[in-house]
Amino acid sequence: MQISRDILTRSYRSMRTIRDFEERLHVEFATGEIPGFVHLYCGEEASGVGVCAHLTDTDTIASTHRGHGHCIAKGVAVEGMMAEIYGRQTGVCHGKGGSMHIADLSLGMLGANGIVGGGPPLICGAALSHKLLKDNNVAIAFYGDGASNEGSTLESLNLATVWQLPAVFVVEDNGYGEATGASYACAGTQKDRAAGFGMPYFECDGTDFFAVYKTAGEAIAHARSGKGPAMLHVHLSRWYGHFEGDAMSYRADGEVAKQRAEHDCLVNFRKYVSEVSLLETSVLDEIDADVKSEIDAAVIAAKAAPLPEDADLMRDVYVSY
Amino acid sequence: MQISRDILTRSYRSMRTIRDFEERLHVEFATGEIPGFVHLYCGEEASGVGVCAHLTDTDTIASTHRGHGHCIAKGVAVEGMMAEIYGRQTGVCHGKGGSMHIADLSLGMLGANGIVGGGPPLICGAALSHKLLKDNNVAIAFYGDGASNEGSTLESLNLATVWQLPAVFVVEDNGYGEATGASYACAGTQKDRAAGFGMPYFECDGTDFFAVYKTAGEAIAHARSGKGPAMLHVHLSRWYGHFEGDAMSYRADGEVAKQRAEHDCLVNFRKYVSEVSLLETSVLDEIDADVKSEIDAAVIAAKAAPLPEDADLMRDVYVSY
Amino acid sequence: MSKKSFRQAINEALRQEMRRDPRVILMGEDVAGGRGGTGVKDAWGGVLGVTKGLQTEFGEDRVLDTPISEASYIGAAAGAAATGLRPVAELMFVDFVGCCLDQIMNQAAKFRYMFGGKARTPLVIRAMYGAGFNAAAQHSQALYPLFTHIPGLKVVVPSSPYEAKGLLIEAIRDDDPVIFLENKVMYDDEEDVPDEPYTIPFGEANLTREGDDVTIVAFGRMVNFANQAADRLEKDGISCTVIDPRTTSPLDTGTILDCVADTGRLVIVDESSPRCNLATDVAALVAEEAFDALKAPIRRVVPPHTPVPFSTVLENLYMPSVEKIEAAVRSVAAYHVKEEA
Amino acid sequence: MSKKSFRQAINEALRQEMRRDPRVILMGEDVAGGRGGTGVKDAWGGVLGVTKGLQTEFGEDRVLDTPISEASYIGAAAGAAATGLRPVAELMFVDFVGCCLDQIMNQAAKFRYMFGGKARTPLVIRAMYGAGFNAAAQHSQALYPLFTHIPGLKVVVPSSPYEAKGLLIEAIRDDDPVIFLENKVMYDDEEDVPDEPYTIPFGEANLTREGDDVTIVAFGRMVNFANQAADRLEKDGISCTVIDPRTTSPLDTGTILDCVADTGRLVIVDESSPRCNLATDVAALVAEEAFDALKAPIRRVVPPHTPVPFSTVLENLYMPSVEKIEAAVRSVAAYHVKEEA
Ligand SMILES: Cc1ncc(C[n+]2csc(CCOP(=O)(O)OP(=O)(O)O)c2C)c(N)n1
Ligand SMILES: Cc1ncc(C[n+]2csc(CCOP(=O)(O)OP(=O)(O)O)c2C)c(N)n1
Ligand SMILES: [Mg+2]
Ligand SMILES: [Mg+2]
Repeated sequence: MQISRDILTRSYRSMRTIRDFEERLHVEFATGEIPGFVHLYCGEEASGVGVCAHLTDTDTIASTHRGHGHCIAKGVAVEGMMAEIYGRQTGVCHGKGGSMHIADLSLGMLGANGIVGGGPPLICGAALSHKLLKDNNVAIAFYGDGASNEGSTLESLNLATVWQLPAVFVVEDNGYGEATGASYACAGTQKDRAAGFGMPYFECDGTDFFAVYKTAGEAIAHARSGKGPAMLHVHLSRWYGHFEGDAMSYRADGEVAKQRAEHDCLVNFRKYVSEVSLLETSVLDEIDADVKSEIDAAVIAAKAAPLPEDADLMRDVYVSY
Repeated sequence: MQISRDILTRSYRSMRTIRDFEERLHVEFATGEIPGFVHLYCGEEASGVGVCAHLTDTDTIASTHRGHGHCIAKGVAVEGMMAEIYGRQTGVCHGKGGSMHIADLSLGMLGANGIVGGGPPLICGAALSHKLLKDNNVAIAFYGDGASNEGSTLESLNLATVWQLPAVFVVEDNGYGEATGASYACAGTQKDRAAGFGMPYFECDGTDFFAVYKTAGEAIAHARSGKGPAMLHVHLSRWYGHFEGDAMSYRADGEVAKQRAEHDCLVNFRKYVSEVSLLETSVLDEIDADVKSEIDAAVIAAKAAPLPEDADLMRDVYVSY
Repeated sequence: MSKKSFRQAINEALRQEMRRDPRVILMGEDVAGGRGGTGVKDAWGGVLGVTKGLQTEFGEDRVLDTPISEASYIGAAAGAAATGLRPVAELMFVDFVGCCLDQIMNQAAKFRYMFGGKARTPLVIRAMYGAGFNAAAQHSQALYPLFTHIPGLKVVVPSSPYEAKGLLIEAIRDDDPVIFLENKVMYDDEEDVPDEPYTIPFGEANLTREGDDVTIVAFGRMVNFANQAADRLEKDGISCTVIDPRTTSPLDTGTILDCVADTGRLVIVDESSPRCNLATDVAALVAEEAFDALKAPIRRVVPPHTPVPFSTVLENLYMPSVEKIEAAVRSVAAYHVKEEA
Repeated sequence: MSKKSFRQAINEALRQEMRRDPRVILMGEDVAGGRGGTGVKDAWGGVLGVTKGLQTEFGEDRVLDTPISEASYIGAAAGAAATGLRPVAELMFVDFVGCCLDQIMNQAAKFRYMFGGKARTPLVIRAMYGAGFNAAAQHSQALYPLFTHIPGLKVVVPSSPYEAKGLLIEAIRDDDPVIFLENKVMYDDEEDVPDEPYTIPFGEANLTREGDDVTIVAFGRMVNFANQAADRLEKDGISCTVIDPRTTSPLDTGTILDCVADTGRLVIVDESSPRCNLATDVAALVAEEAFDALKAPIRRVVPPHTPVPFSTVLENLYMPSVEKIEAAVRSVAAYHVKEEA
């Protein structure tokens, strides 16, 4: 597997940014200052980043309620995201959307989504645009193991094959939908479902950036080549509760601790790149420091940013009305 | 395969009743006297009858827009059905439902359904009732190849396995959903979908009563034994348009004629039972004559039956309000 | 200009817009028909033939038959609209919105607001609505109140072939999600319709006639019923203004209030289920903003709170009718405020 | 009798009915939680803990966690209801109705009518609704107008813990499909609630206070806002009747009309989107049937026609408030019909 230094450093930076962003949100949420629901992506960084490493701004992704990681991986500015989560006018959505609705269409980021299964149909549409506009782009639907049981998701798998769309369906399988295990809620296998809807199936360890990068590369190449959609099944674990405030009593003691200890994508990335001498530790340290101050700055800026104004309430319901 | 004389004669009678009922509707519809949409089951008789031969009145089925055959197979009275289709007060639904909504819950017939994919979720519920009430009954969802792409259907396959329900999902695959071929609209295979949702898959020629009877028996036995749901994929052909009035230009000339000539379930049933001396031709002829007069009588009665009264409009919206 | 049916007017609007703009595409179940079949292509052109011939002219890439899976293809239309195409998706019967409401209500309608103005979703969803076809409870609903209730959607209920063509072209050129509802009983209605493309703006009501005594607001097919009632009433010296709002969202509240200010009497005709429908919406508007002008109770001619029955006798009883409108207008025209008020 | 929260009142109603009738079952996403997990069972008891402990008491057969697939399990609840069980299905956020509307609108609600009276569907669907939680556009809708619009459904919007318990027990014992909507901001509200089971009949409004000047009709959480506004107004000598209809379908039209006949002035408070909502519904009723009694325009206190915004400042601006109600009541109380009318 060939992987450029540029992609390596950008990917590491993305993963580190997500990690710090989320860990910081976890702390800030506890202060009570952040409104609404917040779902953290911590522990799953290698998935969003490994997939998006193959994409440009003109490829499209759709995300989920657990969207911060996908947004950062696709290049959405951290400062605007933080401000959005704090409900500020300077947020990417001017404080109208919040954590669950961060979007930036100019970067091909079609939105986090508060509706489980909301994204896959939209991605069929984005892929159709790419196909008909012949722009050689692909569209990627991220969704969870829980979302893999929604009718909208399942229908989309079928539609994508019927229309031979340049789409990839990335099942981020962290083993839980809220407090319910995938072993209970998902009958059969994702692999057989892919076959049931006529598309090739790829699978990888989602805590290993290099595994994701390689496998996603294959799935995306398949879709981009015009051969129709593919499914990419990524095995993962989330490190925090379903949303902030969830005590995770449905998970055995030590389950998360073990993940953190043994399957930390950042630790393993660092270990691997220095073992095979792909990147120097100093470069990584520099990124770490950089990211740290970026996140600090984002939080400070968000807290200081102006709130929306009264007139914002009525703005942007329609283009014209 | 063991099959009692009683089941044989009842099944033949059911198939013949469906055939005559439908052929007669085809004729009557052309006169303009029958209101609304009518979807004929002609050619598919062996499926509904072969499945329902394993059921009693306390087992439950849910049907589709193409529901007359399932109703008759489950024992709904032909006279009431005909009156319903004519919009009469004496109809099984007092003229409120029409062809697409014939139901008789006292016979475990949970309704034809105007919504494609409407039945499978309901059947999960009926199966849940059977499971919790421990009555040893099963619940059967009939649906088409077209309906096999609806999210509600796909979700139901998953739910039925998750809950280990005594349900059978019978895909009546006649190759078309309206004017669109299943080869276009259904990606992958039904078999892989069954696997994708963790249930065993059975398949048979739906124009051969004995094949359906045998395979449905296995699928239903599986469900009834408490081992969870099963899928039964029945290969069929419909002989008339999607609904009355459809010229079927999307089917090659001769496609239906060939089916009629070679895969008429009634002709083949007669041939087989006399070849292997299971039933005498005279018995079958008697049934044919009987059914003919039953249908004649039903049409005459329906035409003569009273229309609903004004007060019926407001009746039965609620049990109480 | 030539006589065209409602069906032809819609077909022509689609055809002309597809010729004009390559980003306009069509999708839906059997909008062409014949894919995967053994016979001819473009076999149906929609279940009632409204989109006939469009796949033949524009090809399979731009006129896309879909599997029977409304959530995915309506959602796909929304996603395509947000990423550069201008899809017109057909839902066939509006009753099927039960299978895809999320993609309309929570996705397409809300993108722009949730995303702080950063999305544009030029999506049209066409569907047929209404009773009178013996199609029974699951194929006869009107449901425009449901869409009207949802901020972010525009809702169009054309009342004639001329209106249908102009409003559909407007809908396709509009940058917001538009629900375009066609009364299934009207497809064969004919009138003179210009051959060239034209648009009718949203939110501007049409007065099909002006009168002094009673204002009638009616939607879609009910406009015709109202006009017929007005004809009959005229003979007895009761003159009516008939307002066709054309779009329920946006609603031309100005015109309604102006007319009520003139006549002081209002009848609303709405074929949708009576609770929280357009008749209540217009009545509330007037009772709040034109209260002073009102000389009589606001009467609604609406169906009862029941599903749509199958049998013709019951369906006729269910529907608003010219007679019921006439009676309602007579009653408000004859009304005089009680002394003590 | 003891102080109970809205959450506890609902939990108690469910528990008591499940004890009474073995056919009563619960289903929904994480109504228990922990199935298939490595930790404890009954881990959540609903996303906000409302059904906590019920699986522990009644077992996995009667408290069923579901996959995330609303169409299938809401449909399953309908199918189970039609075949002998009495399911209470939880939809979590009412906004998710977009994923399962068909099974509610075209199946459960219509069975009885379509089947000529031959079905009974004793189904309860519980869901939380409302803004005020910074849950943004897809998790803050009210949507009861949508259900109210659909014949065949009953719709309940309890305004307090006491109301919630009695109305939920009534809903479970009712033989028709009932949509039971819980305002998510109210779960921690407390009041005295009897320990034993009791029912509150549908379609009978509750007058939380009686006054001479203005009638206020308010729904769900808005009843509390209306009462607070009435308290303040009382001090200035404006006395209000506050009507809590409890159920929007059936609606106690008699009580509303009677009260308006007394006061002649009406304000309606409804937190749902303003078009075709309950405020329009009640206004239309009164403008038609109590016209003579009306001494002022009917004022509606409702949100604007926008999705629910995320940021607290905007969400507050969006919501009806005690201040807005007060202002509306003052304006109608001060209103005098113009001379010329
Ligand atoms: C249609 C719908 N149903 C239910 C929910 C509530 N909900 C939010 S996230 C979630 C779990 C999703 O699980 P999964 O897809 O595995 O994603 P994960 O949270 O594990 O990333 C649920 C049930 C929702 N938002 N939308
Ligand atoms: C939700 C929904 N979508 C579309 C339709 C329109 N429709 C009625 S029957 C039908 C085709 C169904 O095909 P299939 O399931 O194969 O059954 P068949 O007609 O072949 O028996 C369609 C699209 C519908 N009734 N409901
Ligand atoms: Mg998950
Ligand atoms: Mg078929």
